[in-house]
Amino acid sequence: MKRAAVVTTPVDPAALIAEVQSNELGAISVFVGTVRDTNEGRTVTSLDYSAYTSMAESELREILDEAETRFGVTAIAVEHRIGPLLLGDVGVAIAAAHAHRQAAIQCTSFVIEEIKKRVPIWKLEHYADGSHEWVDPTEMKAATT
Amino acid sequence: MKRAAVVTTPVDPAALIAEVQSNELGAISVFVGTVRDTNEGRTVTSLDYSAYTSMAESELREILDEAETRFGVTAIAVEHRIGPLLLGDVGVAIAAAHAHRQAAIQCTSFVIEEIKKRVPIWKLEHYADGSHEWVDPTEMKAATT
Amino acid sequence: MLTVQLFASYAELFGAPILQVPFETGGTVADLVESIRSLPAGRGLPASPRIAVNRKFAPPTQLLSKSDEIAVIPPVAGG
Amino acid sequence: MLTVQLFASYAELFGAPILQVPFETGGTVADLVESIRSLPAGRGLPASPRIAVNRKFAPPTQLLSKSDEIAVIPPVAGG
Repeated sequence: MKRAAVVTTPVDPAALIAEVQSNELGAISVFVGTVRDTNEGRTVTSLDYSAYTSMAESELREILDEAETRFGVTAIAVEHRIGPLLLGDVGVAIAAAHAHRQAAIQCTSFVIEEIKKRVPIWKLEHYADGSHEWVDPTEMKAATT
Repeated sequence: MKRAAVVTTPVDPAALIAEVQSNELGAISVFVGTVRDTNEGRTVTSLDYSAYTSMAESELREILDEAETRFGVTAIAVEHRIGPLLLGDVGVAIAAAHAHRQAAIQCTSFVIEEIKKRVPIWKLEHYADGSHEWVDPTEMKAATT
Repeated sequence: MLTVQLFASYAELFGAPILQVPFETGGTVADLVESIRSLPAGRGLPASPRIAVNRKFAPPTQLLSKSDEIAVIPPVAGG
Repeated sequence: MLTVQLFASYAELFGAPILQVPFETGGTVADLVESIRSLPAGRGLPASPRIAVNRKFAPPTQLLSKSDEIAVIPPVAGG
């Protein structure tokens, strides 16, 4: 099973793990991205993710297809949440199962890197000083998460 | 927090995720190893993990210390189950949180590789034909999970 | 005219989620970018913003037609 | 005598989880391995099994004392 979704409800990593798990595949790699309380030295209080949802889901599916080609991973699920999120909320979760552990781990790493590059999702951060800003990773001094 | 334990009860990856998660750390990498239904072409029906428990926990803690030195990961939890396990049961779970996603992912990968090399835990597999065997990875044709 | 979707910071820049942009048959993605950047708010865009056509990133040379679903994609920040 | 713990396949090999092995002061891990391999079931061990002393893997040259916690470690298969 391969499944990619942009959702407006909380993302449950345990549900994704259950979704990809099977008795044939002994290694499951998971990545979970949560909302941090700081970014580039500023105190974050909450954020809003927005998306070009139809294209985002299409890009996510394409990334999973590429992951299958590269790593042979056929059991993989990814969910990205959009809308308002609070500190600590899960923004993205990826679970990949494979017979071999390094294939599962490298697959998960590949998927999160590709998401960061090309899935049309945007992040509006709200700061403690009352200001807000659309995050532009191409302008940041260093990768943060 | 760093925590390593050998346990006789079911391992819950979601509990480990909750344990390492904090608002300061946006990236959580998780590895889950489950009981597969085949190994080296033989049909596995169940298995028993046994351990030199005191040394296993000591080695696990040392691996986490090395992981902190290498990857700067201070929020990490690992549990390895021993005793009888059924197909699909979680044998090991590792959760590592970090501000940077690649540090979290590489840390998790390092920890599972080190566990496979040097934590004194053994696996007795029971096969569909009624036989059983202590798994010796040094004799296997290829790594399996 | 082409209908162009805007998102996030670009929707704020133009004060609207959709633009109507003049279009001549045979025009490319590069031509469209030039048209958008000539609008009053267009100078706020980078020289070569990423353009999606029918939900896929499109190169500057790609030809456009009126039935295409077109969007200007700000720097992404998911994950 | 030294008390030596056995686990998993090695406990099966010797039919017991603990061995009492003759020991002289000044003996090393290598000497202990030789003593164990000279027991009837000892030929079933590899030439250089991993030995743990006080819960740490020990090199062949390490000196042993009667108060040490000693174990022969079969190939591990956790994870």
